[in-house]
Amino acid sequence: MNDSNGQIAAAIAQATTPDTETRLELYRSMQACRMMEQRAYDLFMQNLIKGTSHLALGQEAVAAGFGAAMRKDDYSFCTYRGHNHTLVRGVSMTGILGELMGRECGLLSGKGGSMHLMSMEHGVLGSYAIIGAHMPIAAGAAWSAQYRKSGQVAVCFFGDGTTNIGAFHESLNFAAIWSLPVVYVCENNLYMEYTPISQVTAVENPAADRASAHGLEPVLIDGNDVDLVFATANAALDKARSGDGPSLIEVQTYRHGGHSRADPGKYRPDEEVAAWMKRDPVVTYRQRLLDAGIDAASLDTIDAEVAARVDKAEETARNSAPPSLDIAETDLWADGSSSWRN
Amino acid sequence: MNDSNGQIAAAIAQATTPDTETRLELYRSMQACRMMEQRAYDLFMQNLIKGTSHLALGQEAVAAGFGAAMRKDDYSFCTYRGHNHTLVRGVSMTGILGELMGRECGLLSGKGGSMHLMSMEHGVLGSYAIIGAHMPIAAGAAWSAQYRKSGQVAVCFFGDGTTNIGAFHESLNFAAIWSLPVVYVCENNLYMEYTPISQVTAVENPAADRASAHGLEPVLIDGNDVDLVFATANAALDKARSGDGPSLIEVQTYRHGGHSRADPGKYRPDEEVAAWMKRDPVVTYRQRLLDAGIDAASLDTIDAEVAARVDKAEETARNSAPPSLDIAETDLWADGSSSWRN
Amino acid sequence: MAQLSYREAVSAAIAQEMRRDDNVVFIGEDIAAAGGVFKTTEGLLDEFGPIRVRDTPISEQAILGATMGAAMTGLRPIAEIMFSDFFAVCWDIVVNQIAKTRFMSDGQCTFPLVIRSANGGGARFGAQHSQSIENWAMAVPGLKVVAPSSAADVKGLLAAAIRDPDPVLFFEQKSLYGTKGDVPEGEHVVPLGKANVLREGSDVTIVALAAMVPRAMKAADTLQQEHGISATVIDVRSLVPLDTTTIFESVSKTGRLVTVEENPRLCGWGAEISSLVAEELFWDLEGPIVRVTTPHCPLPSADALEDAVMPSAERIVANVLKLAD
Amino acid sequence: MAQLSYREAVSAAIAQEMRRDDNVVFIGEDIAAAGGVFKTTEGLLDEFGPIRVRDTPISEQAILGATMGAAMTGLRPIAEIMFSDFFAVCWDIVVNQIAKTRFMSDGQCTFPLVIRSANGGGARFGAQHSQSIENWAMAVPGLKVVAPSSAADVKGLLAAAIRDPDPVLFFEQKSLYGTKGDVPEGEHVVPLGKANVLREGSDVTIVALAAMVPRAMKAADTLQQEHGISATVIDVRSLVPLDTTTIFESVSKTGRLVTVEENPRLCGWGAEISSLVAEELFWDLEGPIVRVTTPHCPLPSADALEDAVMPSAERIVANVLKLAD
Ligand SMILES: Cc1ncc(C[n+]2csc(CCOP(=O)(O)OP(=O)(O)O)c2C)c(N)n1
Ligand SMILES: Cc1ncc(C[n+]2csc(CCOP(=O)(O)OP(=O)(O)O)c2C)c(N)n1
Ligand SMILES: [Mg+2]
Ligand SMILES: [Mg+2]
Repeated sequence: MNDSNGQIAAAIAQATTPDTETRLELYRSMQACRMMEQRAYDLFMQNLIKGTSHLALGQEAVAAGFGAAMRKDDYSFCTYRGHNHTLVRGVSMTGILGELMGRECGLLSGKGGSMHLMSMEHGVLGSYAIIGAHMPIAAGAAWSAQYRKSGQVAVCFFGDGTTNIGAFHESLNFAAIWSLPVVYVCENNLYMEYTPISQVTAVENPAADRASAHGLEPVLIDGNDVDLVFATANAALDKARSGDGPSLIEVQTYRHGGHSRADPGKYRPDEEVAAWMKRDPVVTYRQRLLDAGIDAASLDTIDAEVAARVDKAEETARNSAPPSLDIAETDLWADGSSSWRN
Repeated sequence: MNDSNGQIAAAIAQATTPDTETRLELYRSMQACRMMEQRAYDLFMQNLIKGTSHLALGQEAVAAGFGAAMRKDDYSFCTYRGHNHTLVRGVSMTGILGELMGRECGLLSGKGGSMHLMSMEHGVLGSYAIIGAHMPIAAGAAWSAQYRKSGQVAVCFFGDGTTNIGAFHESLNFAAIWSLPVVYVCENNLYMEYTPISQVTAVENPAADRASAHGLEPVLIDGNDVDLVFATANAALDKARSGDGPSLIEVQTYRHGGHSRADPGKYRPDEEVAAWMKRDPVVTYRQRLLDAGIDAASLDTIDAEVAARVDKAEETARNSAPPSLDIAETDLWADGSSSWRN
Repeated sequence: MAQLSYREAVSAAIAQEMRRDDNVVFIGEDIAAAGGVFKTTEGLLDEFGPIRVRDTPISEQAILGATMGAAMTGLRPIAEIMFSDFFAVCWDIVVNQIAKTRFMSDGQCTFPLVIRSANGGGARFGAQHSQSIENWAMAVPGLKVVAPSSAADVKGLLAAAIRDPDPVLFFEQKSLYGTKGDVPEGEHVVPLGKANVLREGSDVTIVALAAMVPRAMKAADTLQQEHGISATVIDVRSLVPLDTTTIFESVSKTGRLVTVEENPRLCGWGAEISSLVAEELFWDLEGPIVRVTTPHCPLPSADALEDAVMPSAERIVANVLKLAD
Repeated sequence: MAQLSYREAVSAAIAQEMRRDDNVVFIGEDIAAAGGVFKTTEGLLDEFGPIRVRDTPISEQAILGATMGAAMTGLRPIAEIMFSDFFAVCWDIVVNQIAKTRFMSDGQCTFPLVIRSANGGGARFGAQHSQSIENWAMAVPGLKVVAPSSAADVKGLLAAAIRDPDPVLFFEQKSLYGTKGDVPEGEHVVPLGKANVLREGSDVTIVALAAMVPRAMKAADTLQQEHGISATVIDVRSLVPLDTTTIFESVSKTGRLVTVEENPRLCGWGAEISSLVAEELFWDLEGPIVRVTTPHCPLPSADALEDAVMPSAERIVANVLKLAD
């Protein structure tokens, strides 16, 4: 049942550069994430998004790489920092921005909010805002896929800080002993909220150094390199789909902004921020594509298309009404009601 | 802050055989555990102990070895299978048997029961019956000792099955990053209740193979060899006391009976039971002492003294009244009451 | 009619539903090979095999998380939490995830799952293995809450819980496992949300749940025989959905209400029913509403002490008499 | 008097008590260097240093376990659970360990600890960051439960909680953090278990807690000005210990009781107070007891929806008027 044998490392080593079409799609996907999140930021500033919200600016390569590798019917589970992971599955941008703004057109009609994006029809099985909670739920979806022999894989995204909560370990052990088709992706962005992860973690690589505790192969990659993320995702998805069980993948990345709306991120050393800004996954990938001979015009076209899409989504969401108060108490139960008495 | 450097292994390698006086005390301590637990078993059979109870017959070397190594003011935390761990700290046998029988003379006047033995004055900070829960509590006692610079160490006993619950991992990471003076002792007796631990665990050695996940040295020893347990306990206690932080020690042992009162333990292969009975810690230690030239008479005397002590304890407990009903609702609050209103 | 124990009715219900629907699967600690620590699940592994009936590690968050994930992707899982006290180690999955996700998702997904657990006192297990937590569950929007008092109801209500499209917490009272009763032969399903009027009287309505039901019945006998007081006894059966219709009908008739609950005093289901009646049926009341509960304390372990704190038939009688004064 | 915000009163209380007693220590996620995600603990690290004010990993069980272990060995720890919804991931330590151990041990140990948490809705944070769980806490024997409504009470009650020898769950309502109020200069301690009569009236008693208190006061104004109804408003302040004396005195006088609570409908503290009154003060009542609550649903995220479900001054007025019919 255990697998510390380097299956994923071997597959990555053998992976070839994606074809141009795929690379353009990866680029488009990252740009869509980038521009949508930037727009979300602007909408906060205009107080059109209330409450809180957690942007994944700077972490686009992870969502884009996995999104491109996943089968349409695979499942994804993400956190409150889950706008990108939701978008890359094909969910409407209007639905996402509308939900952030609490409008009728929102993905959940305003009942969920920024931290809880979900779209069952796209296999987006939810965004969860309690640290670690979605990890065993993802195992459950994988268990169900295994039971139904559907060939689906569940992919579960979470942060470095999540590796210190109990549910992380329970889930990995559980997935390992049942050989579940689930891929756990730890996005190590160096911080759990405002606290450097190194200050509260007994090992250097919070996920990778814990893989062996559950019989898993340690996998640690540059999460700002979308080609590498894509190759790694393919390897882990293939492994899961062929019955070889779960993977735990730590990707190293960085968020460009603060933890959430309220946070200017001032606790981060200037040099650290500067170093990571140089590794911006969108900017560096654009350069890589140019270096590979792709012409700037194609990339500019993508940028323009994405920008137009974001504008359109914002406009639609802005023009959408607040949700009808009739839905405030519906859909607690399968019958659509919330009635607890006769 | 991390320590995978073999400090404990090195200390064990250098340990010398305990002197004869210590060895006789280790023997006496194991016999006391053995005979008390056997008596507890008899008392169940006579229905003088109600509810449930979990005996540690066969695991005596662990409690005895640690008990002998601990300082009087050190703290111990154990589980529902904690009669031995309580006894070795100097707690009265009458108090223990009385508590199992629900009598006035019980350690907790019958309010706690078999699963909750505790004696603050002996540093026995409790027996906990929710798997894993006492592990962070032990970290807290260690944190307090560190804060107060008292030089005390907390020792926390638990089973193999406990390594799969979240609190296990949270506690180890927490203890490691704060360098807390706490020693975690996993008594691997091969079963979590009726289920073989190997069937539900992704690694072979449920505790030792997880040590590195929290920057700790993997330590795996024969838990039926009381000299070895004693040496290991000394090493880990010294390490904690000198500020070098926590340890996680996996000791391999076996329970002679079932999980609890209700369980005849029939799921265990006959050969397995037979092999482990040959490694009975009390019987083998007796032989080792004889081989080392200690005369049988001294050991027989100890046996007789312990037997008399158990008889006395049983008699006193039998003659003790049931607790006064006046205490049924007392001592919820520090003022002795349980009043929630004025 | 077959005579089954409350314990046997558990596996009878699960087997009935597993035969009927391949999507019903069952996981928990020691539920498969060992047949459950209370022997409630014996025979299931043999009949349904290790893919459908599966032992887990001691990882309650993983057990219930997996149950949730399976339920939202097409299965109908049943999970066992061995003792209800252990819900505290996986409470997040229950209250923040399972209970809220359908609502938050605007109805995109359903959670047809059941979590069974041994609840309550009387077995001398001490404070961490004896608590009644049906009121914890009732307080959480999004959970259905069932607690049977007889073997027939165990079978029928558990079957209904498994078929129900919503999450059901199913509390088996551990001191009732050995009790026996008639259970209808063949398929047996009792709808959730219907209280059971066990005895009709005219002077007072006694509302009880699980282990308190036989005690309330005994109290009603004593009241009738020794005091000439005629009591209705209602077994609430399910706290959510709550059959206020049946309870209100009876209280309107008798004008007096006594609730008998095992959970600790504060914020129990008795308080909920009492305050519902105090709000909606106030003018029908002929006297104070009395709650009989375990005091607001953990349960002590020694038999004498445990018996002293849990509501007894005698205490119920005394409270009704106080009311009749 | 100093003007402090509800937020500032938190650090003021902790600082006051840390200066007074070296055994007071404080741990939680992002409470030290960052000064708390709600900026409630700014300045504490600077004044008391990293040994006494300490950031932790995301390990709520470890945080509260450590708090318990420290309390039973001589310290007076304060822990923060960032949002009260997160109690669900460490509920076992609270309810099975901290709450039960003194009782089980026959009084051998005490647990002088405080767990602070941001509770309640109104901040558009969605269902997993908005719940009110004061009723969960009240239902557990062995926990004291406090929820202040003003800056002065934050300071005084938190100070008292820290000095208290028993475990106190201290719920700060997150939508009140920005509100300001007068706080006495110098040492300020408000004893636990004393309700605060904020306004005396003769027609009805309105009992409220935390964020519901200002709404109840507003409702009382409207009732007086627009309907000539004179209401007493009582801020319960602490659910355990509960000041039944003050509440009962008022209800005896007015004959009418309305409770206003933020927690979901079923088994809330309102039900507890209602049923206490229905049992002990029945003959003084002149009409039904009315509970105003959030419906039995999770909280939706969108502002319009969240406002629609939480009790408002208007809803309180409407309920009192219903009662006066
Ligand atoms: C159980 C729990 N504890 C604390 C929090 C508050 N919280 C929200 S995000 C966060 C930091 C998470 O860090 P990480 O896992 O690294 O994810 P990131 O935010 O960096 O993506 C914390 C502590 C929570 N949501 N749930
Ligand atoms: C949270 C929790 N889950 C389940 C149980 C039930 N239970 C009691 S003992 C036990 C097995 C524990 O196995 P192990 O840790 O190996 O200790 P051992 O009994 O072998 O000493 C289980 C599952 C419990 N007490 N607490
Ligand atoms: Mg992070
Ligand atoms: Mg074991």
